[in-house]
Amino acid sequence: MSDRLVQIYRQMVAIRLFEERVNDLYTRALMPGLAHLYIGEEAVAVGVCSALRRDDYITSTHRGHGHCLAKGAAPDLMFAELLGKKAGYCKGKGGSMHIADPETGNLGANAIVGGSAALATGAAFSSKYLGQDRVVVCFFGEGALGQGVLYESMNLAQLWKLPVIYLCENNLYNEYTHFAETTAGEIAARPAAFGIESASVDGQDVRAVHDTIAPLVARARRGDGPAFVVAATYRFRGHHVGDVSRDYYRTKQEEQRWMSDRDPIAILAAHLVASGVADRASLDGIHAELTHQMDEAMQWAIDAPYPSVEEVTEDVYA
Amino acid sequence: MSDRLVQIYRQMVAIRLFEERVNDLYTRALMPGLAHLYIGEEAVAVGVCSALRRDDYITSTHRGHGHCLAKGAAPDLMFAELLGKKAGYCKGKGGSMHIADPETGNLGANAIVGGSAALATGAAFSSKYLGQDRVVVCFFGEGALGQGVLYESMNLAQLWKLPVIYLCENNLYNEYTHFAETTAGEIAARPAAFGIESASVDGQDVRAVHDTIAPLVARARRGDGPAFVVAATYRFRGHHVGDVSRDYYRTKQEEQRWMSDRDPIAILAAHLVASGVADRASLDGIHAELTHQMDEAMQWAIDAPYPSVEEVTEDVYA
Amino acid sequence: MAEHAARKATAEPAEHAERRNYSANSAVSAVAFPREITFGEAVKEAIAEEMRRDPHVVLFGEDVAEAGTAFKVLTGLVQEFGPTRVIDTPISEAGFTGLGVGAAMTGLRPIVDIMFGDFLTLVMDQLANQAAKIHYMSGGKWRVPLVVRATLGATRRSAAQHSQSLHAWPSHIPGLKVVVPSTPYDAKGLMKAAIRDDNPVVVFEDKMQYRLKGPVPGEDYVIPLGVADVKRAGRDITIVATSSMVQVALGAATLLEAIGVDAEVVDPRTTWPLDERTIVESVKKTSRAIVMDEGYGRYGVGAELAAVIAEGAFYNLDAPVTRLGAMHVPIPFSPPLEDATVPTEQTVVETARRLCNK
Amino acid sequence: MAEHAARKATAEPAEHAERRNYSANSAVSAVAFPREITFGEAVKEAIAEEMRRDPHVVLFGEDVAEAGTAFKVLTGLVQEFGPTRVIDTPISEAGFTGLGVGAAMTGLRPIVDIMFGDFLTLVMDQLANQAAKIHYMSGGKWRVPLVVRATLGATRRSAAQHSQSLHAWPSHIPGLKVVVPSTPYDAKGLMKAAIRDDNPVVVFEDKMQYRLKGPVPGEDYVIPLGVADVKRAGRDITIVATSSMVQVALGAATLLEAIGVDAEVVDPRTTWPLDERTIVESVKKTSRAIVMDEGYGRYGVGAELAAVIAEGAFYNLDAPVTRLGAMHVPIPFSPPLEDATVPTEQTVVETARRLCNK
Ligand SMILES: Cc1ncc(C[n+]2csc(CCOP(=O)(O)OP(=O)(O)O)c2C)c(N)n1
Ligand SMILES: Cc1ncc(C[n+]2csc(CCOP(=O)(O)OP(=O)(O)O)c2C)c(N)n1
Ligand SMILES: [Mg+2]
Ligand SMILES: [Mg+2]
Repeated sequence: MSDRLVQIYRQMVAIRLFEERVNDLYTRALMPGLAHLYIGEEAVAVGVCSALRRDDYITSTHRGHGHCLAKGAAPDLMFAELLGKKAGYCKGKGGSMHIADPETGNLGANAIVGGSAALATGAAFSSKYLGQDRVVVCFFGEGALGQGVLYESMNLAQLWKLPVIYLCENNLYNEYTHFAETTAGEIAARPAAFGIESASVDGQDVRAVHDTIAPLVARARRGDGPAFVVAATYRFRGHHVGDVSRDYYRTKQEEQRWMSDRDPIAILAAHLVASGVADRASLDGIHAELTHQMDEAMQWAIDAPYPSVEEVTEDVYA
Repeated sequence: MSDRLVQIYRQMVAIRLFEERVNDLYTRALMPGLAHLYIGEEAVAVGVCSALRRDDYITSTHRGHGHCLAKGAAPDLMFAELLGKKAGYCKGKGGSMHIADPETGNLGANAIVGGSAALATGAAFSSKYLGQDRVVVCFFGEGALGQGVLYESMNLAQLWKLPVIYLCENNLYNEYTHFAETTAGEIAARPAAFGIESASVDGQDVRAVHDTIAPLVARARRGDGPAFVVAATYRFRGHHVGDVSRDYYRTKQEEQRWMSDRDPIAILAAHLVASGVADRASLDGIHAELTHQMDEAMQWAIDAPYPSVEEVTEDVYA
Repeated sequence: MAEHAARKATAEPAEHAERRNYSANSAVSAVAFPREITFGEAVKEAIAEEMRRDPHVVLFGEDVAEAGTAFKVLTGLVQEFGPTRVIDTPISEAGFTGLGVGAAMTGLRPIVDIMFGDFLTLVMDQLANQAAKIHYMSGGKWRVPLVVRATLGATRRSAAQHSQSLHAWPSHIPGLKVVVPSTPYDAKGLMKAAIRDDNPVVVFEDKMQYRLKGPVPGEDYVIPLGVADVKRAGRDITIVATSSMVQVALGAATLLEAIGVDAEVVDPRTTWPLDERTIVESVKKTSRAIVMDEGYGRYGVGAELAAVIAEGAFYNLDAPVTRLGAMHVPIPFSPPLEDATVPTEQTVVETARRLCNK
Repeated sequence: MAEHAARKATAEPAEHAERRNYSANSAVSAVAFPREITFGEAVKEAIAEEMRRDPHVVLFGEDVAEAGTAFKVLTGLVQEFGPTRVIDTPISEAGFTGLGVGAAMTGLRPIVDIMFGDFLTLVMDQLANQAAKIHYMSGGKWRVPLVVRATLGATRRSAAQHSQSLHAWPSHIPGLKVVVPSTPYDAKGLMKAAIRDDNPVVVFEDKMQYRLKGPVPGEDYVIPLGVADVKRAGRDITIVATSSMVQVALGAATLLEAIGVDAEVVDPRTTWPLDERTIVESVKKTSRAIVMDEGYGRYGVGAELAAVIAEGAFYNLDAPVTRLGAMHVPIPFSPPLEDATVPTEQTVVETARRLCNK
């Protein structure tokens, strides 16, 4: 258990360090386009994936780096993809919003909000049809509650008792609009309307996330059907790396409160120390070690070559 | 009150007689294409529209003749449209599934299941924006619960407190499939998930329908927002006029039970007689009178001319 | 582009199919394949044979099981393969199409049934943004062996929302393949190819042709996607026709023969991949071309075929390529109006006469 | 059709816009309208002026109010017109587009904002089956004065689901009008025409051109839909270009001048209605044509323009019409790959040389 918690800690720190470097790459104009950072939400992806098997599936979103890393993606190949390099997970064709990796059961990040709801449900259909006991976790932000296909998918999943878990990351904002302006009623009532088991959890407490999701994963694996989890969280940075002046949609105080009181990494660190599982020094050691690894991974990606232009016409058809 | 009930009775009988003639037109090969009869469901449309003003709006469905007549459409112009005649409501361009009539607030029948959910919500938006106190009723079958746009629309209606009532006619079947095979959870829980006021009613009892909808219409008119009503009903005939052998999806006994015990016209007739509002003779008189009117309306439509071919290119753009 | 048209079909599908039947399948010798079945039966045979071959093939859509689809084309499949492989869905086109995409990525070969092609409007995100792009976006790591069945064609008196031929939309999107069979023989062979293909394939069936009869071999055969078929050889003019328009073109060719015009009828069979070579070679030979497609010609299949010919056979054309397609109006309900929107044998004959100065 | 291409733009919008700027607006004399504003400002001005003129004009979409859209194009509107007329919506494209259709039927003139044109995949039912057909299906009784704003264009490093140019889809559907402005001047005049139009109009803005500057008169003006604009007069070859490709065509025309090729650049400005006459007349004069559109040429805008020219100017063409469009692949993320998918000044120059044998 304690080892697992340290491992979980490592993963959260790894995601944090990865994303900080993504931001650097942007500000240093080394990264093409934009990226949506997961900083502040690490406990959700790590807590959820810590309850999954490597052969379980996930679908991810435009804010997907954390999901992919938590499911086992390699940072160097991730950096390479974000830079559009040939060595990247998608040969540079997908970029930040489309990391996909069959090896780790990653069906792919999706740049269409709600775009993976039906896909995830279909993967769950396969798992059941093929008599596998794989579970699928469909990550999405609360903004995806606006997409009708989510309700069509939940209805199908419940009717056919499919092993899929809809994981709603409520970080309070759809881009620059507060979710209260876009969401009528109670979020948890929506899956309930389809008879789907649902739960809410503090998305900043990785242990709570794990403990909430684990039994639902086991339940789905048993064949008892889908579930829905709302994780209350917050993105510490902008909607994307270019969203720097945010005063018009949220206050500095609000951001400060979350960062000082609700940082998922700090929260777990405090627990590890308090419970004597680790001391500050060992945690600092983890940071130093991972910092070194991430810097190397990033540099490797920076030095990696672009795909050759001929590749543009490859992979259109299988 | 009693006069209104007799008026309501007349409307239900009129719809029944209209639809029986539509079926004749089909079997006599006088009507192009197919039509979806409302026979058995008359109490829903009539009960609902009896609580509306002429300038209130409705949106209708592929099974829309009853809605249109109940909102005030003229049978002769309806027949003409069903036969593709120039004198029809849509100059013959729409046919059975697209009757529309600004005069009676009919925004149009829609052949896309769920296709009017967002449109109706938009009409409610106009009513509120323009400071009118018009209410919109969006009729749809329970099959439309499968369409995601319905949930997107309900969310918008509740967020913006729009005067729209979603009227779900649960006649137990989506075409040839029982709704239990297509609908997870409780229907009423779906609007509730968006915080929308909802009610269920016996769709065969026109007085119950009226009494359920009237306060919700008043509430919407006051500006207190949308509502959702599920009316339990049954189509006595096939999904469309060509659906004659139905044994593979529902039993003759089931049909018989509904027709003998739950005929909305017989139920109101019994009440009118029992309460002394009318006697059998006067009701028979109504039948005779309306039969004559419907026969004349139908014959007029049969004799009416088709549009001239040049009209095919008119009305594409306003 | 020419937009006038007279009667293509009667309101009654059965009779209609009979009428088309007589000029059907001139391409395949009736001697070679004595057995005649309908277009609908051919589609069902293809699906049934592939479901027997491969347990990963599943079918779902609205009323596909007991009802055998709204057009009663797949009756009997649920009895043979059971409700775990032939599945009735809610009326959730986007949801179950997307479900098909996810299932296709993870080991199955789903066939998704979209009752009317008009409802593709509801699944374009699942088709164009998801199915079509997943293989490419993932750098070739994920595959989407999905078949989407849909219908096209007017003159059924179903009005504007149930009569469209929208195959131009998916044809516009790289990553998708699009099949438009015109005979029972092609319908079967192309459907089998679509099911075995590792890419998302949209198959459009003309709902007015389900009762069209034609010779179909009993033994297993597959027609590769991207190979056009010369349905009738001729010297004077090339008529490139798709789906529902092929039988009309063949009927017109017979009428043209009478007035000494020898028309070649080329059926691309798939709009993507598109067999440009066969089409262009034919026009290089005849030096005149009509393209016929029941969709709107504007920004449609007719436009693509005309552009391909005008560029590829530029130095051989003796007259402008003429497009015949649905009139550019929403399909009206009223029979005399609806009939005016679809090209007919007469339209083709008049156009061909003009192009050949006969 | 030609599918090779080199660099169209840098990854950085601002600089990119500067670069395009220098060859901008050759059509309108800078003397006549001394004032220069950006494409984005022109769009905002058009909307603001129409909202002042007509209280029935309302605007809604995702992040359109305080955020002024994701591209920050409409900043300030909510301050002037308030949250009852400039409304942030949930991420429900189908829902709020359909809501716009219903509102348009009942007395308003809604402008619906679709952040990325790629998301039109989600609203095609509301657009093609509802908005486009309601006037016709109702026999002319209901009208849908709706404007849908969407974006098009690649090279923004946004990958396959945020880089498409899908204007061919609505252009294919009768009942819709489609606007593709290429300059600040056109963007303003066409947007005002779209808002005043009693039909559903889809306006596509090139997201890479928002910072493009050009002369725009302060006074009220409207550019009728369906009138092409000759952006540059020339004798030797006609380049029909739309939206983002117009500036590329003008840049190429300047380069061609150096090698003695005098190119005429025709901008249809709307794909429907389509000003065939101006296009065909130009080609009749020059006898050579290139059509450029950033969408996929296959079954796309390029196909329609090529077909129209090949038919209308058949007896005047000295060479086949050549289509230049997006390479027929999902748009890749990697810069060197993405840049290869879009036509550039160099592509045009090479193509023009070939066609003119220079
Ligand atoms: C269908 C669709 N509409 C709009 C967008 C543009 N968009 C990208 S992210 C985003 C906000 C998503 O909010 P949420 O789902 O809460 O995820 P978060 O960014 O908060 O993690 C929007 C509107 C999109 N990508 N897809
Ligand atoms: C989006 C869409 N999908 C499928 C259809 C085909 N269809 C027409 S009616 C119908 C069943 C509708 O059932 P329900 O909504 O319960 O209405 P009912 O016919 O029972 O009155 C179907 C599937 C359609 N018209 N639109
Ligand atoms: Mg969010
Ligand atoms: Mg029903």
